[in-house]
Amino acid sequence: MLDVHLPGLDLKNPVMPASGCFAFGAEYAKLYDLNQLGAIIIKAATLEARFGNPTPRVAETPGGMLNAIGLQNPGVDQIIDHELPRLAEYDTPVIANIAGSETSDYVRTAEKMSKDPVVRALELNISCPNVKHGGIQFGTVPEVAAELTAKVKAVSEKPVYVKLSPNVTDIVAMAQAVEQAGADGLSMINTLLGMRIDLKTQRPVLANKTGGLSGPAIKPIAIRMIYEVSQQVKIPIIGMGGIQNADDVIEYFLAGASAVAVGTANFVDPLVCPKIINELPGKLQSMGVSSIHELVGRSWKL
Amino acid sequence: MLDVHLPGLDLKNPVMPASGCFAFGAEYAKLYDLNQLGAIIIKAATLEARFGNPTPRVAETPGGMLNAIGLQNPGVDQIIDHELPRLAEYDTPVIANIAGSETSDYVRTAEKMSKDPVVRALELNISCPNVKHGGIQFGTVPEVAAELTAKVKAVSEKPVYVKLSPNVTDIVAMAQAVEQAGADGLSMINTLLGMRIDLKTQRPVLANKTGGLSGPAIKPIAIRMIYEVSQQVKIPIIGMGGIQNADDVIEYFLAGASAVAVGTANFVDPLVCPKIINELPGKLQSMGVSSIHELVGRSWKL
Amino acid sequence: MIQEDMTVLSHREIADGIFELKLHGKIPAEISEPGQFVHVRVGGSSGSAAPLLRRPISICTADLGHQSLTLIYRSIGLGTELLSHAVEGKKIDVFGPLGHGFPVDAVPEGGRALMIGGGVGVPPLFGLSQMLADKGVQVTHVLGFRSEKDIFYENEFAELGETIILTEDGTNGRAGRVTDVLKGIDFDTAYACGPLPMLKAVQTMIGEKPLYLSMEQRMGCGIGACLACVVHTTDRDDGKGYRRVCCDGPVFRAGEVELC
Amino acid sequence: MIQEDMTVLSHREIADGIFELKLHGKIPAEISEPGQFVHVRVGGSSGSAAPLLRRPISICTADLGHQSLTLIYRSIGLGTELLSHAVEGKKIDVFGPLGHGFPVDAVPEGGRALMIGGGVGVPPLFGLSQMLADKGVQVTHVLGFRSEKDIFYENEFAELGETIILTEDGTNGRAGRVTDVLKGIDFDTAYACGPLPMLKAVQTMIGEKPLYLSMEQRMGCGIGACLACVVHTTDRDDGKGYRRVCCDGPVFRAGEVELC
Ligand SMILES: Cc1cc2nc3c(=O)[nH]c(=O)nc-3n(C[C@H](O)[C@H](O)[C@H](O)COP(=O)(O)OP(=O)(O)OC[C@H]3O[C@@H](n4cnc5c(N)ncnc54)[C@H](O)[C@@H]3O)c2cc1C
Ligand SMILES: Cc1cc2nc3c(=O)[nH]c(=O)nc-3n(C[C@H](O)[C@H](O)[C@H](O)COP(=O)(O)OP(=O)(O)OC[C@H]3O[C@@H](n4cnc5c(N)ncnc54)[C@H](O)[C@@H]3O)c2cc1C
Ligand SMILES: Cc1cc2nc3c(=O)[nH]c(=O)nc-3n(C[C@H](O)[C@H](O)[C@H](O)COP(=O)(O)O)c2cc1C
Ligand SMILES: Cc1cc2nc3c(=O)[nH]c(=O)nc-3n(C[C@H](O)[C@H](O)[C@H](O)COP(=O)(O)O)c2cc1C
Ligand code: FES
Ligand code: FES
Repeated sequence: MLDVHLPGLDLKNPVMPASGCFAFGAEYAKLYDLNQLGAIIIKAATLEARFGNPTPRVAETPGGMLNAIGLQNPGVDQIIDHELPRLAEYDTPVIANIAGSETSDYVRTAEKMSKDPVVRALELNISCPNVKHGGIQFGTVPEVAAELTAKVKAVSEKPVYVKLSPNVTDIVAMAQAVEQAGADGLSMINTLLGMRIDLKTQRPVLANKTGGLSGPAIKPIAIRMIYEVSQQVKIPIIGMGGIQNADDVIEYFLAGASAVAVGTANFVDPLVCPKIINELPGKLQSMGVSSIHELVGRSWKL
Repeated sequence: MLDVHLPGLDLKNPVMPASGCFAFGAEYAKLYDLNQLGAIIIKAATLEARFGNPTPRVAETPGGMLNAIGLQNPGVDQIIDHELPRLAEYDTPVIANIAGSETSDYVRTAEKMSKDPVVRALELNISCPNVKHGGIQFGTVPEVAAELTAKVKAVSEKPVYVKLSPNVTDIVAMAQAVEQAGADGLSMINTLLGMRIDLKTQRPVLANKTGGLSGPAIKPIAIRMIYEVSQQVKIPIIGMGGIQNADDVIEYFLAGASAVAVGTANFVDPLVCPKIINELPGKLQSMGVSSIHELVGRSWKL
Repeated sequence: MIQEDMTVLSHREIADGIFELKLHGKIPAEISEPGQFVHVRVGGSSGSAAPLLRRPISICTADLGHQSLTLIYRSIGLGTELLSHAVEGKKIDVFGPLGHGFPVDAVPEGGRALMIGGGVGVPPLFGLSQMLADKGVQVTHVLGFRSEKDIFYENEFAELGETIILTEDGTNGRAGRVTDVLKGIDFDTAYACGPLPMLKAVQTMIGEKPLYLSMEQRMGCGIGACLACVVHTTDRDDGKGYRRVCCDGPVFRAGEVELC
Repeated sequence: MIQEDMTVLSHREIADGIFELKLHGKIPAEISEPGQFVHVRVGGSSGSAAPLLRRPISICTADLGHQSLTLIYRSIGLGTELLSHAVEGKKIDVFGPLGHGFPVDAVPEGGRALMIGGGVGVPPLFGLSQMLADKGVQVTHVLGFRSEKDIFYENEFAELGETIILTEDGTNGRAGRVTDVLKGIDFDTAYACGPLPMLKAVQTMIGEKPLYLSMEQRMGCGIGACLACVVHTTDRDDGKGYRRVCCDGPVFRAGEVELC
């Protein structure tokens, strides 16, 4: 009923923690069995270790939060040596999110990561708004995104899902460009660029000044973008942005997503992923749906 | 303490209802004296009367709402004949929001509207996401926006504030383009394009499918955009997006706004505008600020 | 039309998921007609962002002497579910009274009025019926519910006049819909409130006689400023071509606006 | 580490804007050290969107027998203000215990411990002091507050050992800051919790002797997954180069991480 089958990913259910909101699983593994999850999208990996941005790195906003972690991670080699072996113990597929400042960083990171047997797919993060060089550019110009996608596809031994930035005028053009460049799927959406100013200090709350807006506040934007893109591309979409419960998951499927990721909600309720997975069958039953796959894009197919 | 002076607008305070959220003032005039307001931005006027979109036209979202009114209005002539005379009774300046499908519509509407003595400034709505033709295009391509601005400036007898759409990759480029084309000021931001799907009908809640997202949810995006733009242009900015109280107003000033508009919050609390205006002096006093103008852009000037 | 924090006098579940909420404050004194509504903000504790918008609920009855009014609502979604947790003594942010209600004078002296209600469209008819009965009008009520468990105020209505209860599943009263029983009833003026399909069917059946309908639409402001709640007029030559349910309505004379 | 809806046993204002909240549930049984914290979700009624994130609050004391714990917090912003309205019997969504607390064994048998607290940094030191006093350690407390109205638990601390109260404005106890009185005090191990400038000053004054500091950082997850709460290690050769306040801390041995 809940199983979904996407390039490289045979998932027992379509719910996975979003990149950067679950690290490499070790912390949440203390709270529940990670085998319950459809998949795990791990924290962005870069070629070299990065410390990221100074703190404060998070700020709350109405119905959402801003983050400017800045791609902190131990580097691809450390991740392969120290984090992935632990995840090999689970029968939950791992999707590796990869990021970089230069095309060559992305390509080398993708190459290494895609060779690891634990990794079933790559999520190409062309959209992280919190890094100074590269990053954002890759995510806002269709040609640049397409070129990067093609180069990563050329070296990757696993399917590549391109994670799109919502901070663009024309999301459909971005999606079509990376589809034509060979992307196997899309992840939508990354965070929206935002800011909060502290009235006491009179300066931005985040040390990095701007940060990425996530959480329920952005859900209508994500739904709209997936609704638009899913009608114009043939590759599947992993939907994300503000998902908090099973109803939200169904809304994403109706819009056109074929799987979903849950980010910020993990911080609000650490057990949210298994809770959603447990709620879904009942919801589908009450809708008279025998497989969640039937719901994909129904809002525009009907 | 609260007075602000912008092109065409000498305001006793910087708080005004946002376009489309206050119609032409008659309804809220039953609740309080409109003379309390800094200014009034009236509902978008088009050359001909429009009925707008079918209903439902609004939907609630976490921390925000979607609307797809679709520029319903009686047309510029009716507004000049039947709505503006009533507003002439107040000593509160009127800003006329104008919209259109073609450049020629905008130009003729602007010309007529700017001649009315009650109108002190025009707000050029190049960003309404809810009209099928024109509209959105004007708001997302810098050259197109600049051309429209120049043509409207050529006929307008009053200063022109260009209202920017947040649905763009590069808001600074948009702002600079219209500044160079002669805009006297900017209004930021209009709504973000969003969607909500009804789980019962499995279709978009809005008859128009997509709508404009407003309310507290979008405040961090507006603040970020104003922070960025105010550092790159010399013309003043009327800030808006999710303002609910005096603290929000101060946050907008710190980001770089020189005045603010309150939209959605009028629906939540019909008395919100006078409440904010009454709260502001105390807030400024506690910050040791003698004129609100001192706060403009402090978050990046400090 | 004022906005105030009203105090909860009592709150109880009177049918399955249907609540009767009595509130105390200054708004009752402002009410001019039965069928007006209030716009309620729920869960609006300081800084809370959701639900953002107010919820329109019809005024069921108002008691000027006690400065109180009664609302009857179904807990059906985010806002009404939150509202259902309100406890006695708590304050609730209410804006009203809003809109135009049922014209009480549309029934001739000593005449007969027919009230047709469906589900949570029934509450405003109770206040209307009270006022009509008070002025000596003979009232008949035809009230449709889905099932026995959804019925409320049966006795209260019966005290005012003849009351025909229908349930769709036949678990109480007659089985069927309100339109099944209208044929035989004699009246001068009819008033209806309920789901759109019911209003349409009633309008078709009533034909020539005066009929007033209370409409629903998704709302923003509730006072006529945002144009969220418009309906087309049937008269294509009407100057405006539309009406706002929140302030021109929610009650319209049958035929004034399109039912869709 | 569990997430549960704890029941409010009692809730009272014990100083100006400072509240003592006793909660009942299963979390107390999981506590391993004083100085751990809980992550509290406030105003989280169904579907409510704000405040979205949880708020970290130190555990002041825990009572295993009564399955209860005590929090002391200052109402200072959106979340804590909402929390201050919680009433007896109400449920509150709590996640914890989280992080590593103060090492109780860092004081030698029969030794002397010095506790230095500032403002709402004082609460976790009370639980720590109770445990130390229980094992026969001689405890001294140096507690700084802004003004007389901000002082709480003065008597409770005095019952455990010598207690020096300071206020910045001299309205109670000695006028001045905690660092003004540290010179003369003899101790084996010191523990500190309070604002960053205080921690820095204390670290400088204490010098060589063992000192443990409890840090604050803005948090996302509270369990080590989001990397919101990192601090640099002082040791540039440290393998990771950073610590997470939420799970590696909040208590660190002085010198382990940068105070900035
Ligand atoms: C003039 C008027 C009078 C009404 N009187 C009553 C009454 O006396 N008793 C009663 O039970 N209900 C009444 N309703 C319907 C009531 O407003 C909705 O049931 C309620 O708004 C649902 O809110 P929710 O948050 O529980 O549902 P949700 O579905 O979560 O609401 C989401 C949004 O849709 C709007 N919405 C949902 N359903 C309706 C609806 N039917 N009409 C208008 N807006 C809707 C909500 O206001 C909200 O903005 C009336 C509606 C109108 C327009
Ligand atoms: C480990 C730890 C233990 C703490 N123990 C206590 C305690 O025992 N008593 C007490 O009164 N306070 C304590 N604090 C501080 C407390 O977390 C903040 O006062 C509280 O989060 C403020 O929330 P707010 O919504 O009222 O303020 P707002 O300013 O509205 O909060 C906005 C956001 O900033 C965060 N934030 C604001 N101030 C702080 C802060 N000082 N530290 C971390 N995050 C902050 C909030 O959590 C929230 O995400 C502790 C903080 C940490 C990190
Ligand atoms: C703290 C935090 C860290 C994140 N780190 C990453 C990251 O490393 N790579 C990435 O592609 N997205 C990252 N994201 C974005 C999320 O994966 C997700 O796309 C976004 O938050 C929207 O989903 P949500 O609203 O459910 O959080 C991060 C988000 C948050 C809140
Ligand atoms: C119901 C509604 C109608 C609106 N109509 C217009 C309009 O006619 N012209 C315009 O420029 N903006 C219009 N807007 C956008 C607002 O003026 C404002 O830019 C936006 O809502 C953000 O502010 P807020 O979050 O305070 O609502 C409308 C917004 C709403 C909610
Ligand atoms: S709800 Fe705004 S005009 Fe009716
Ligand atoms: S708060 Fe998430 S790692 Fe510490």
